[in-house]
Amino acid sequence: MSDGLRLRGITKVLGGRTIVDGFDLEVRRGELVCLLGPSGCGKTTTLRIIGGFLRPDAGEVLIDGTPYTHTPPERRPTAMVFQNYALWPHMTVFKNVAYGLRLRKLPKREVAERVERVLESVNLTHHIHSYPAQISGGEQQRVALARALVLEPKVLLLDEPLSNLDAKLRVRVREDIKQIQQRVGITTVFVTHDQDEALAISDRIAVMNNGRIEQYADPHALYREPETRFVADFVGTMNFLEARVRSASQGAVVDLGDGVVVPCAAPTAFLDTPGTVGVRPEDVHVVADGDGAKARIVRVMPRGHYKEIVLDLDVVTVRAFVGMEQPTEGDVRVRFGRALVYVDDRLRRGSPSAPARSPAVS
Amino acid sequence: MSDGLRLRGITKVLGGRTIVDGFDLEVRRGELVCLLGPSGCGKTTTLRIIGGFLRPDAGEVLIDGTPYTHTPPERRPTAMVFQNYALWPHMTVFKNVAYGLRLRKLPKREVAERVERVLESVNLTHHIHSYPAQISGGEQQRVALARALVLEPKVLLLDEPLSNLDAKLRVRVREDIKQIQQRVGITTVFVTHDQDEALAISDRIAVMNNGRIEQYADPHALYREPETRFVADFVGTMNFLEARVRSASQGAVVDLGDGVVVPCAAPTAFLDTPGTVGVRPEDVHVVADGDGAKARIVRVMPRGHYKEIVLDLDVVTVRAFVGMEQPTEGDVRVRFGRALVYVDDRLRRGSPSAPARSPAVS
Amino acid sequence: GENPSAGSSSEGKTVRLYIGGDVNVRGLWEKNLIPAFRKAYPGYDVRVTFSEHGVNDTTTLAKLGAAVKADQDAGFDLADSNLVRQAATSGLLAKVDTTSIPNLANVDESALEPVDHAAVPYRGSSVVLAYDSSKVKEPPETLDDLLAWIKANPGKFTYNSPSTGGSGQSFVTTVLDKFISEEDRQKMVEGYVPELEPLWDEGFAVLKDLHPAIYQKVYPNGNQDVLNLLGKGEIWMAPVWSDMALASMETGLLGPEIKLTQISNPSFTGGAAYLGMPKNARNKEAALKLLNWVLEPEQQQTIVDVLAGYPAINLDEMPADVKEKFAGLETQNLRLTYSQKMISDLNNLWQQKVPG
Amino acid sequence: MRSQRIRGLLMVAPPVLVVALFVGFPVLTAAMYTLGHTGGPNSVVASIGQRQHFAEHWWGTTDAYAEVFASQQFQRSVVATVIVTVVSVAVTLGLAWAIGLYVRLSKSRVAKVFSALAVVPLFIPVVIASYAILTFYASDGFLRTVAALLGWESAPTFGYTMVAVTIAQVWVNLPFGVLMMTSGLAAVPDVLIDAARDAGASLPRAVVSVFVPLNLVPTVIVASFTGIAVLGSFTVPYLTGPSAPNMLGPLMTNTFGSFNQPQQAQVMAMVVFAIAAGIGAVYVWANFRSAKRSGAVL
Amino acid sequence: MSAVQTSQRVDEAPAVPAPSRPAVNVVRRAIARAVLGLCVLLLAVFILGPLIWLSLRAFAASWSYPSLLPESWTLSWWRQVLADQTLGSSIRLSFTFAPVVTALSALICLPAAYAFARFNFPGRRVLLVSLFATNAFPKIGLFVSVAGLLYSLHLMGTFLGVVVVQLLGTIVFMTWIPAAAFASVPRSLEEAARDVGAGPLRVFFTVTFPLAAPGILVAMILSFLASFDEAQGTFLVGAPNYITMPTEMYTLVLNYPEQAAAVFSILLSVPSVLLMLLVRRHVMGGRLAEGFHLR
Ligand SMILES: Nc1ncnc2c1ncn2[C@@H]1O[C@H](COP(=O)(O)OP(=O)(O)OP(=O)(O)O)[C@@H](O)[C@H]1O
Ligand SMILES: Nc1ncnc2c1ncn2[C@@H]1O[C@H](COP(=O)(O)OP(=O)(O)OP(=O)(O)O)[C@@H](O)[C@H]1O
Ligand SMILES: [Mg+2]
Ligand SMILES: [Mg+2]
Repeated sequence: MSDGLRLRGITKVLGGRTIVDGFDLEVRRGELVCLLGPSGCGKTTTLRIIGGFLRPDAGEVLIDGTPYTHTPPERRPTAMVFQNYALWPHMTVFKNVAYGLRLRKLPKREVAERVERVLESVNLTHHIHSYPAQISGGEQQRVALARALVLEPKVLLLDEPLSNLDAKLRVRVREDIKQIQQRVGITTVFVTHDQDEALAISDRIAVMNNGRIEQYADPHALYREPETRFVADFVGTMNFLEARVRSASQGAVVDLGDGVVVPCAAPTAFLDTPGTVGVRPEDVHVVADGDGAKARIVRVMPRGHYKEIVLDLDVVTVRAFVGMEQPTEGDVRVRFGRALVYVDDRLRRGSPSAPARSPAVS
Repeated sequence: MSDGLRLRGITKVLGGRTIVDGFDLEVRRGELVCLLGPSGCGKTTTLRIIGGFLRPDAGEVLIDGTPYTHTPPERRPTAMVFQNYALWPHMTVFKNVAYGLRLRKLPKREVAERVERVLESVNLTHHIHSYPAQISGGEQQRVALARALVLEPKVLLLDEPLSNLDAKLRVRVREDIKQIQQRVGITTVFVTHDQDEALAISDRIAVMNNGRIEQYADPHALYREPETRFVADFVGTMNFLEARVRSASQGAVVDLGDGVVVPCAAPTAFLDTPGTVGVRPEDVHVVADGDGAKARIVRVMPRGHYKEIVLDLDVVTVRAFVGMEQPTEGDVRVRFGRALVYVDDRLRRGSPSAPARSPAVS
Repeated sequence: GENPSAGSSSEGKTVRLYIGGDVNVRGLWEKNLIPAFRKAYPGYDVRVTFSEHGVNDTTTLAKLGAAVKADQDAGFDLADSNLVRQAATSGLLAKVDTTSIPNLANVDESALEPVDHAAVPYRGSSVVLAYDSSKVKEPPETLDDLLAWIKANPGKFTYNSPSTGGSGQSFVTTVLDKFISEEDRQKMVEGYVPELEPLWDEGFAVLKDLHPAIYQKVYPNGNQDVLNLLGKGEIWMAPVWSDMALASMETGLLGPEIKLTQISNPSFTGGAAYLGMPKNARNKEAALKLLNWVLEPEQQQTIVDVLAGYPAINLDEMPADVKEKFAGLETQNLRLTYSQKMISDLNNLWQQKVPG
Repeated sequence: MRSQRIRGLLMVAPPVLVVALFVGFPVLTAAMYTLGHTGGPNSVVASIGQRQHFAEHWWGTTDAYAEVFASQQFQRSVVATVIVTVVSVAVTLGLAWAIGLYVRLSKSRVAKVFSALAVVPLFIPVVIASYAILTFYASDGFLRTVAALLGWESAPTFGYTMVAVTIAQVWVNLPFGVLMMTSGLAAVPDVLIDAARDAGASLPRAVVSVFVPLNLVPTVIVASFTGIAVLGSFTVPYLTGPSAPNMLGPLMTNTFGSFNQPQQAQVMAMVVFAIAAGIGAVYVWANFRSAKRSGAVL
Repeated sequence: MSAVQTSQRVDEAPAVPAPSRPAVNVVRRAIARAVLGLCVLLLAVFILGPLIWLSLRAFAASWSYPSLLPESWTLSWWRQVLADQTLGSSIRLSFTFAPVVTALSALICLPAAYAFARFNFPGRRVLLVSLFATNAFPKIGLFVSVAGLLYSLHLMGTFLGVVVVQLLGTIVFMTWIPAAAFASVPRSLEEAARDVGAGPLRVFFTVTFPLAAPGILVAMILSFLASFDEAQGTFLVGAPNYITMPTEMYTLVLNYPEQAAAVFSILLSVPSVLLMLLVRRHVMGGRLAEGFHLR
């Protein structure tokens, strides 16, 4: 059970504010977990606590069962990749990577070997004697990774490692990281505020908000069933509607008021008083005609292999993702697929209670 | 014809290298055009030439027909939003926006009015007296935009205006920009290296490479029919395969060699000698069984409303975008939809020539 | 321990000599006297510390005062500088007599009065009037002539500010003396009598009156500057130290056209240069040796030759040629200048009343 | 972090103590002396000083100050000092800005020549510098020679005048000014200027509305350090200046040395100190004010 | 916004037609060039003129106003000066003091600089500024009252005493500039080193120090020059045992014929100039300026 990384009730107060607040996290050995959250929610702080750069005011850090809460960074089996890489500008790539090994008084030959091996794994051998300033951002990023990996730490920590790469590169490098991580099979905590990134590479994602975990789940679950409104909003795109959800003759419908009623295939629950209903754009089905609520297409944004369209349903506007082929002119009809019902910002599930006015079956 | 912005044969040599190379561009009045390209391809340089910060070595810049090639920036009807906003840290938001108007000796009252109006339009009135350092990145970005718009320029120039906003914000702000631009109906040139961004907001996109335009088309065309291999690679994801394309009994097939043959619904041309074939991930159709090439699923990356999967076809691996529902275990069969054929890096279209070995009909 | 100079001269055979004067004096010591002394007393040596005219004398004096008070090393065993007179009168220097310095016998008693026998006069020199004979046909003979000439030839005369050198100081003193009775003057020479300073006002008025006629209305810093101006032909006439003038003529800084003369009633001041030894000097024995040796005729001869200075001992002791060289010139009791403290005030008052 | 505090204080201690012992303490004793407390550490100086004033009350006496302030010579000297200081600061700033701006905006080879020239004085001992400048502007110096050759016989002589002093002061202080301004200006990104021009400002206008406000701190630094340096200078005015009225530096030395009035000299020192401290305060204020807003600088 | 749209344009003067423009530019450029050239010349004369003028004098046998060059040349002044043996010793002394002072200064100031840059402790700013006092009090007044102190500490006339007096002039540079240099080293670089297993000390010597070195170098250069230039204090404390170059120079400049003084000046500024050629590059970087921005 105690393999991998464990945080128990970590709390940190900085500048009078509670930045991390009773934080529990459990990362299995070899797992890649993302800390995902808006700027300022305490991701970096948490990571720095794991790395030993900050002492928590409460709680403990365990790695493979041993407590490291008060160990200084240099004596922790963790390795960190910093947001701006933090490569030492006065050392060559080789020296940067070798630094840690040298400290450990390994024979020169072994140092050289291991450095070369790790540089190979991030294929940078050709830059072994360049200085950080002479190589591109993506390469620097990989050097930083190599520097962390060469020590074969038990836990790898990455703080927004991709944020200064450009769009194209960001996608490529994140896959490299994932591959290497899988190959080495190292326990990894990855901080990012880009949900796309998180979804793409994580085994599990911990969505953070104000120093607490909102939800901790695997990408699919997180996207499909965001437990809280915050998560639903932060991860992916979501249409939030103030509406009631009731069952009608043709099945469940989302009632937006003013007589706008949208058929809904799968609501998570019924709502007899207006509440928040979340519908993913891909769950907004747009058809030329047939039954469904009338809607007008206001704007179309090509997104490559699919289109994002904005629909006007009189009372609200909703976004939908549709295939490229889908015609996108004039009036259409709209149906919902899954709809997530939130009551006081938490997802409500379970056997839809019959709407109030129809007599409940007792 | 001569409305809007026109660049004719712009060439610029910097530090001995030709950064912009015989560049022609024509932007209709009120149109939003993206300059899209990898880092270092000359986007900023081009923009600075339009803005008047650089004199081209050859070619001319026309706005609504008048030549401005040698006019200094202060006398051009252009307004630029710089990559890092370039707000003046010692002036309040109001002062920043009012600066240009003040220079024009407008009466205080009018200045105040116009500043307030424009700040409203980017809804920042509440920050009117804050200093740039006191407001968030997204807000700074909007101030920069307001500062440019308040002068009612004929041409609006934006240099990667979103690159230092975080993922979530980037998407929101880019839509704001698009909306404002449409409302004001101002001719706009938008520099970015994020193809997602370009696709989402452009009327037309000019893909740049080494200071030249590779393709100039609207987002849909650009994504569907990338004229060159570079564009195909840079815009969206693309599987490139070294293969032949021939017609077989069941129709056209992509022949990857070693007996791996993938049925293909719509190749742009036939290839009797191995060439480059590009297939979009969404055109890789994955079915549990039925006819198609055998493939193994190597990796699955949830991308929110769809999944990206990596398939191993023995000779190559290809990526495919599939819906969430699609089962993604074990062996599957693969068919291609559209396939783009590139011969010496240019798209080949038109009536598929019959493969060489079957006797040609004369 | 913590004082290297003490350590280095622990055997007491090295005399540390502080010179506060013009470079020629230093030259005299380093190039002539010291080598000779070394020869005369093998194993003995002299190390020189040179301080440019005026500027550091008082700080050195402060140092001396403090050192004697705290019975610490003042940093020198002998001093050749204007500060000696005041140091002597403020009782910081060791008394000297014929028992400690036999040769003192040949020195005129009057020369020991102003320093209450706490210092040894070892040479004399006086300020003279130097003029460019090619421009000035008949040089002034009295002070009045001089003053008249200065007014008549504006911009052709200057003197260094009294705080920066003896020659200018002498000129100022001489002008002041014009209006002061002999006994008052005597008081000023012997002691510190601030109450008499008002007597100077008339003199200062005269000097102020000269100001417009002074070369560029600036008073150079130090005796040498004046000589430079003279050498470059910028000015035609100036008060200079006899010894420095003669020395410069040898180096060629002053051309042959420059001639020297002494004016009368009153004449420029001059006086003996004194060597003084701190009460608690580290190397007394060696210092006394040097003092006695300097007063021997040969050394006096050297001084006369090198510095064109006056001997400090009776001419009768000197060889014949020297005797008649100074025939007529008063070499023993020259017109002494004021006591150091009076000079300090004089500098101050001049600074306030004359320039600018 | 308490440990950090203590470590910090310990590491900072040595220089602070040195300054406290060898500057703080002497300054205090000097202050005491000016108030007529001639005992203790002042006894030595007092023992040989002339025209001293002795404490009458427990806190001392202001007679020394009264005397000094009353003296015409002092007043004239103060005026001279202040004028020279103000002028040389102004000129130094002007030059530093001009050179700095040019270097910032052109980046050409000429620019390199400029900045290279400007730092030379940093490496020349002040004594030599003063002497060289004295001869250069002397009555037979380069300036008058050239003038004479051009037929202007009666060209003014700067040597031994406050003009020479000012020139020398500028000469000596220019390097610091230029170094400060160049790097201060270098810290302002090009885009800020571009943005201003884009908004319709001519280059000069852009400079005024962007460079100037963003370089107030460097400017203040140059002004204050030059000012303080000039105020306390001795060598330059002593060598190149007139006999009187000259700056306080030489007067102080004369008063102390030639006039043998240490107490009065220290009074003057106190006056200079007061002015310098005033300037220093401005400098500190400017810095910390900007440090507060420093988040505001791109 | 649409409202903004309607209000009339206040913008651009019509653009100057393209072709005519270059011609204008050529003329403008030419004029600009000329002006610029003049400025360079003036600055050169202002800065270098005096030095050159002085060095000419060192070779002048006779040189009478008004002539741009001496009428006749000679080396006699050089012979005269070089014969003077005190010169050598004073040069030697200067070159022992300056390095010693710089080293000592570095020894006591660098730790402080680091603390100022990295730690946050009560009174940090006050202390940082208090060092500034050394600049604010006029040296003359200071040295006078220092003398008494040095006596009671038995430092008068000792090597150490001189070192102390010269040290005072270097403290501000040695603390402020390195402090800025240290502060400019990103903490993350240090943390990265801690992370891979280096202890605080090692981190300092392998990462922080090398990266701050340029700034420290500048500080050392300035300190060197400062103690090299110090004259009054050195004389007061050092005489008679320690007479350094500048001290010597006061005397010489004032008491020798101009030509000789010129020779001295040249001889004595040779080391400084050499130093300049060596280190100008470093001093020109922004390092110095950074130091004077208090944070
Ligand atoms: N040393 C500190 N003193 C006071 N507040 C601090 C300190 N360090 C961080 N904070 C505050 O803690 C909050 C969380 O900081 P942190 O860097 O962990 O956020 P983050 O999630 O990493 O944000 P980002 O995504 O922008 O990096 C921020 O509001 C920050 O202002
Ligand atoms: N002043 C200059 N001198 C020499 N080369 C320059 C200069 N300015 C830009 N370049 C070069 O011109 C090329 C294009 O620069 P530019 O900034 O236009 O690229 P870009 O497309 O904007 O790249 P990015 O997306 O990174 O901004 C770069 O390789 C750059 O190094
Ligand atoms: Mg962070
Ligand atoms: Mg760019």
